[in-house]
Amino acid sequence: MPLKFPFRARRESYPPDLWTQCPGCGQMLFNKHLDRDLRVCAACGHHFRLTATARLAQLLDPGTFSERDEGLIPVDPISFVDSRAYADRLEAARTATGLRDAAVWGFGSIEGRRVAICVLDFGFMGGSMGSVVGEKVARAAEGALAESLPLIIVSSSGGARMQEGTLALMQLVITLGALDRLRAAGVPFVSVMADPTTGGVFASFASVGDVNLAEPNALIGFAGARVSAGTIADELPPGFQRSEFLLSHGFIDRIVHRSALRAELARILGYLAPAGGGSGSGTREASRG
Amino acid sequence: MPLKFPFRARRESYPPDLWTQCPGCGQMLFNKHLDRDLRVCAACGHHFRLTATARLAQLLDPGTFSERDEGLIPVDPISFVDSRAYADRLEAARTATGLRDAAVWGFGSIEGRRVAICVLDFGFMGGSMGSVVGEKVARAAEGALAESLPLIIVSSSGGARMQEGTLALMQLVITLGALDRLRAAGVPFVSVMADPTTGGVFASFASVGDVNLAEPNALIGFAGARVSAGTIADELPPGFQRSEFLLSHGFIDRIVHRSALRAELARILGYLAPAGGGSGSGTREASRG
Amino acid sequence: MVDRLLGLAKQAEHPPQAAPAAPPDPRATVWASVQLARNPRRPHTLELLAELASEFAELHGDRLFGDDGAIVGGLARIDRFRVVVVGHQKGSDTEENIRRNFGMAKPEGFRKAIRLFELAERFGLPVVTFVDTPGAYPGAEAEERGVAEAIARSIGAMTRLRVPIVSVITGEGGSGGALAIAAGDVVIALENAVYSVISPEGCASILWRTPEKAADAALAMRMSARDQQALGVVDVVVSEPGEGAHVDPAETARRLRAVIIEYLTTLAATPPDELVALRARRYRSLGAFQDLGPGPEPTPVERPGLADRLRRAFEAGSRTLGDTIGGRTVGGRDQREDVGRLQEDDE
Amino acid sequence: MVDRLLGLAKQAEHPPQAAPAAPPDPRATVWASVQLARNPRRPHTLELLAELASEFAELHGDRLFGDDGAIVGGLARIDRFRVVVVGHQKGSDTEENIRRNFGMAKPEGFRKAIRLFELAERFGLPVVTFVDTPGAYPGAEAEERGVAEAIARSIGAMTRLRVPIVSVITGEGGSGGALAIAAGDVVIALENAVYSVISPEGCASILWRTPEKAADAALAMRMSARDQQALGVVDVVVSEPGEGAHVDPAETARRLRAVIIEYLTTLAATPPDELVALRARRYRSLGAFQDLGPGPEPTPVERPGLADRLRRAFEAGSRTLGDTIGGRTVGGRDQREDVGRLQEDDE
Ligand SMILES: [Zn+2]
Ligand SMILES: [Zn+2]
Repeated sequence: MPLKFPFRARRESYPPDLWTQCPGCGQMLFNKHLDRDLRVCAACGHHFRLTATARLAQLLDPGTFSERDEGLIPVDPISFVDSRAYADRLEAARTATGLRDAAVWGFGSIEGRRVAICVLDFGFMGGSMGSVVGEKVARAAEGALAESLPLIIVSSSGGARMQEGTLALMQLVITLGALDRLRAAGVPFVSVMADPTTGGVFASFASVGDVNLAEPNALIGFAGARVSAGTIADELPPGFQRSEFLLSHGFIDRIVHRSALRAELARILGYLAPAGGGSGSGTREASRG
Repeated sequence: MPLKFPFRARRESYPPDLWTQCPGCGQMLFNKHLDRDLRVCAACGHHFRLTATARLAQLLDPGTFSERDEGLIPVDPISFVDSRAYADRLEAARTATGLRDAAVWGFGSIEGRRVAICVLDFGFMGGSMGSVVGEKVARAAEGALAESLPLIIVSSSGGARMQEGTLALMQLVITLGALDRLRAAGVPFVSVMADPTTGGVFASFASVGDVNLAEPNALIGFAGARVSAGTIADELPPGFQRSEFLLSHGFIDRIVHRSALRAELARILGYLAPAGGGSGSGTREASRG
Repeated sequence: MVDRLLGLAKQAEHPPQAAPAAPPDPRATVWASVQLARNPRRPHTLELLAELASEFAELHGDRLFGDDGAIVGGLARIDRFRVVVVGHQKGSDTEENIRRNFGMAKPEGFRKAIRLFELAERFGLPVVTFVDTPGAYPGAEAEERGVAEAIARSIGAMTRLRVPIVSVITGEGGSGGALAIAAGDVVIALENAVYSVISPEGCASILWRTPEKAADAALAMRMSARDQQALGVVDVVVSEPGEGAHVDPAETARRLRAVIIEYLTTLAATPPDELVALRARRYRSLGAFQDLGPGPEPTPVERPGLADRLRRAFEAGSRTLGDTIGGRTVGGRDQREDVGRLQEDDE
Repeated sequence: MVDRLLGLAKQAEHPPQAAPAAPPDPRATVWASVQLARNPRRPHTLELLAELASEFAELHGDRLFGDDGAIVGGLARIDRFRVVVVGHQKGSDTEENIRRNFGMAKPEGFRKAIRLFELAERFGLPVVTFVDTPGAYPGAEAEERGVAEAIARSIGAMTRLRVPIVSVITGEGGSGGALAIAAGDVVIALENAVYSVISPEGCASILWRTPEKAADAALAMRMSARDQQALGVVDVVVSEPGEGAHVDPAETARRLRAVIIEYLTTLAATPPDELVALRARRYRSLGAFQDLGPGPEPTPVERPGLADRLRRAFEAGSRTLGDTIGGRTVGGRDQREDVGRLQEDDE
C-alpha cells in the first residue's frame, strides 16, 4: 500500500525548475539536481531536511510502505493560545504539509528486509513531539515487537511540543517504555538522527538505539545552542551539538552520508536481525542487556 | 568457633607499653591508647592499618567468627625468583604474621546479623592477591550465596601478586565471576576499602560493591601514584587517589570513620538484607540489576 | 487495582480545600505558585527527609564520573518502610546553591539516580523521589557528557523497575530534568508545586518572543499542581500550610508523609508484573489525540474523550479542576483497544 | 565438552612447530618475543580485521563520555559468522599512536567494550576480542574516571555473557588493561605474543629496583605465549610466519582466522548456560594452591597437582611446554569438589 495522504499534498518549496541556495557553501543548486542528489549539496555535502515522504521514498524499497495509524490526529488538550491558538497552528501545518501530525509510521522493506519504520517531518511544527508523535513512536515499537521486525526511527525534531504542555512531556515516558519492552525482547532498534534532533526527542527515543546513526553535521543536543549559550556563559566548544561532536563524545556509532544510509541500515540489520534466523551466529535468545 | 591461627602469632610491632609516632600528625601515641582507639590517631584521625585479626575483632560480635577454608596455602606455580625466591618470601610472611596468606574469610555476626566476611591483611606480602586470596574471595561469595547472607569484604592490598604471574591476574576473573553470580541472586555485597586498595584488587572485587565504603584518607587507585606520576607527566590533582577523591569522582558511597564502621555496616545491611524478610519493604525478588 | 488507586487518590487529598472567597485572577494565581515553588526557603529533599524519615543514609556517586550535588539519594526509613530515596536538592543559601548547581543536575546526577533505582530493584526496596528543579543543567559540559541520554536512560529505567515508585513534585517540575526522576506509579504534588514541559520564561521567549510574558506562558501551559491533576499528570495534590510550604516545613513534611505512606502501603501489595503493567498504562493514558481510523478520507467527528472533557473543564475557569474531574484522569482512551501488550488481569 | 575443547586445542595448533635446532637462551628468547610483540609494524586489530573479516562496521562510543581510539569495536563477518569484535588498537605511526594513545585505553574504552559485549548478547552474536596493549592508561584522568571500576565491570560482563567469546592475544597482553577484554571461553595467542600481570619494566622496577632488569622479570613471570599455554592461561598458540607477524600480516591473519573459525564453530554449538558454566570453570581452574583442610595443625604434604606439574615442567627448561602439557591445563583442581554452583550436565 503506497503512502497516501488524505490532505492536499505539500506545496514543494523548491519547484524543480528553480534554484536553491545552499546554506552550507552559498552555491546555487538546480532543484532537479538537488532532488536527484537526495537533497544533499553536491558541492559541500550539506544535508537539506527531508519531508517524511521523501525520507520514506529514499530508504524503503519502492512500493513496500504500508502506513499504520494514519488516522491519529492531534487535539488541543489544554486550549493553548499564545500569539496564535494551537488549533490554528495545527491547521496551518496540515495545510502546508498534507500531514496530520509530524510522524508517519508503518511497515516497509529495506533491500528486501522487512522493517517497522517511523519518520518525523520537521515541516510539521518543527517535528515537535506531542501526543500523536509519541503515540506513533510507541505503536511503531509495539508493531515491531508484535512482528519481531527491526525498528528504525528517523528523527528530525525540535523536541517536545509546548502547546500540549506536560502531556507532550509524558511522551518521553510513553516512547521509552515501549522501546524498553522492545529491547527486553531482543528486537533491534536503529535510531537515525537527522537535522535537528534536540530537546525531548533527543532525551527520549532518539538516544537509545541499539545502534545510533546520524547524518553529517546534524544539530543534535538537549538544550538548544542558543538557550545553552544564553543561560550559562560557557564558551561553546567548536562543532558544539553537531553530529561529529556527538560521535567524539561517545553517543553516536556512525555518521552516515545520506547516499549511504539505506545500504548502511541494511548492513547493520544483517547483523542484528539476520534474515533466515542467523544460522551463522551464536545461539539467539531474548536476553536482557 | 573463634579465630585460630595454626602458626605462631604475629609479633606485634607495637608493644602495648611503648609509643608510636603518628605519620599523620607526628604526635607520639601511647600504644595502649592507640589500640583502645581502634588504631586511629586521637589527634588527627589517621587510620593505621589493621591486621586481619584486629579487623575481624573490631567488626564482628565477640566469639561469632567461624573461619572457613583456613587450610588453603599458596604454592609457587612459576618458581618465581627475583632477589629472593617467592617460596622464601611466603615463609617470611607466614612467620611475621602467623597467617597462611593475605586473606581470611568466614562467617560471623555484626550486631546480631549473620554475614559472610573476608578481610585482607596488608602485612602478608602487602595484602597482594595471588591464587589463595582470589580463591578465598570467591569462596566467601559462594558461601554468602549458599546461605543467602550478605557479603562484606574489607580490602587492604597493593594489588595482584606478581610472584604468581598471570595466575594472579586470573583471580580478577575468578572473584568477579563469583560476585556476579551473587549479584544476580540479589544477595548484597558491601565493599570496604581500607588503606591501601590498589591495582588488581581495586580493579576487581573492591570496586563492585552494591555499596562501596572507604576509610578516611585511604590510598585507593589503579596505577600506583608513583607509577602514575612517573609514567605520564601529569600534574596530579590534590588528594589524588585518596578516599575523598574517589567519593567526589563517584566511586564511593560513603567515607566512614573506623569507629562508626561496624554500626554503619549494620545499618546498611538493615536495608539490603533486612532481618525477618523485610516486611516493610516492597515485594522482594531476585531481579537482575 | 486502578479503582483502588483512584479511590485512594481521592481520599488522600486531605485536608480538603476551603472554597476560595472570590474568583482569583488565574494568571496571578499560577504565577504566585511559580514564585512559591521557587522560594529559596522552601524545603527541599534533605529538609523534607529530616522530617519525613526516621533515618537516612546518603549514598553517593554514579560509579562513572562524579557525585552530583544537585541530585541526592540513599537509603531511608519512612514509617515502617525501608526505601530508596532520590531527589533534587537546591541550596538554601548562595554557597549551597553553587555546590548544588541550583538543583540543575548534570548527567552524573541522573546516572546516580539510575544506579540507585537499580539498587532498589535488586533488593526489593520501593523508591520515593522528590522533584524540584528548574531543569537539567543546560551548560556545555552537560551536553558533552550526554545529559539527554542520561535523562532518557533514567526514564527508561523507571518504566521497567519492578518495585513501587512514589514521586512527589515538591517545587519546580522543570521539564525533562524533572521527569527523569518523576515517572512514578503515582505522582503527588504539593499545592504550590508546578510542572511544565519548558520553563515559563523559556516558553515565553520562544512563543511570545520575550521572557517578560512568563506568567502568560505559565497560565497557557496549565503548570499549576491543580491543573496538572486535572490533566491526570498529577494524581493527588497535598495542600500546604499557611502561605506556603516554607512557613512550616515540618507540617508540610507531615502532610506529605501521610500520603506517601498510604501509597507505599497500596503499591507494596501489588505484584511486580502488575506494577510495571499499571505504570505503563498510567503513562500511556496521558496522551490526548483522536483516531479517525484508517482510510484516505478524514472523518472529523470528535468523540467525547479526554480532550473534550479537559477543554470544557478548563473553559469553566476553575483553578481546582482536579476536584471535579477526580484524582486520576483515565478517560479519552477508554474506547481504544491497543494500549500495548500489558497484562490486565483485574479489569 | 571440556574434552571437546581440549581436543580442538591440540588439533588447532597448526602448523606444527619445528623442533628448535639448539637450546636457546631462555632470557634472550622471551625478550625477543617482548620486542616482537611491541614491534610497531606488527598488525593490530584493524589490520588483522582487514584480512580476517569480509566486512567490518565499526561502532563508536561508550554512550557515557567519549569514543576511545585505543579500543575499537564493531560488527564483523568472519567466514560464515556474524560477530561483534572488540580489540585494542595501537598506531602504526606517531600521529596514529597519539590518537590511539599507544593502545592504552581509558575508562571510556573499557565502557565501550562493555556496551558492545551487551549488544552482542542481546542479539546472540559471538564476540571475538583482539588483545594488544601495554596496559590501561595510567594517567590521572583515567584514575578520575574510574579506570579500575571500568576494568572490573568489563571482566564481570564477560563472565556472565551468554554468547561465545574467543579472545586472541596478538601482541602485548599487559595486565588488567589486557584482561578487561581477554576473559574469553578460549584464549588464543600468537607465538610471539606476551601476557603478564605487570609490564616487565614495572616488575623489574619494583622487585629488582631497576627497569634495566626487564628481561629478567619477563623470564621470571613466564610471559611468553608458550609458557602461558603451559600455565593454562592460553589455550592454543598460533605460530607466526618468518621472523614474526609483522613480516607477513596477511599470512598471520590467515592462520588466526582458521583457529578462530574452529573455535567459533565449537562454541556456537554450546548452549548458553553451559557456555557460562564452562567459562567459569575455565577461570576457576587457573589458580594454584593447596588445601590442607580444616584444623589447627598444618599438614604440609603437597599433593601432586597443577603446581608440581608446572614446577617440574618449567625446571626442565623447555620453552614449548604447551606441547607436552596440552592445550589446556585443568589439573590440580581435580580432587576439589566445590567449584561453585555450576551445571555440569555432561561430565
Ligand atoms: Zn553546499
Ligand atoms: Zn595523628
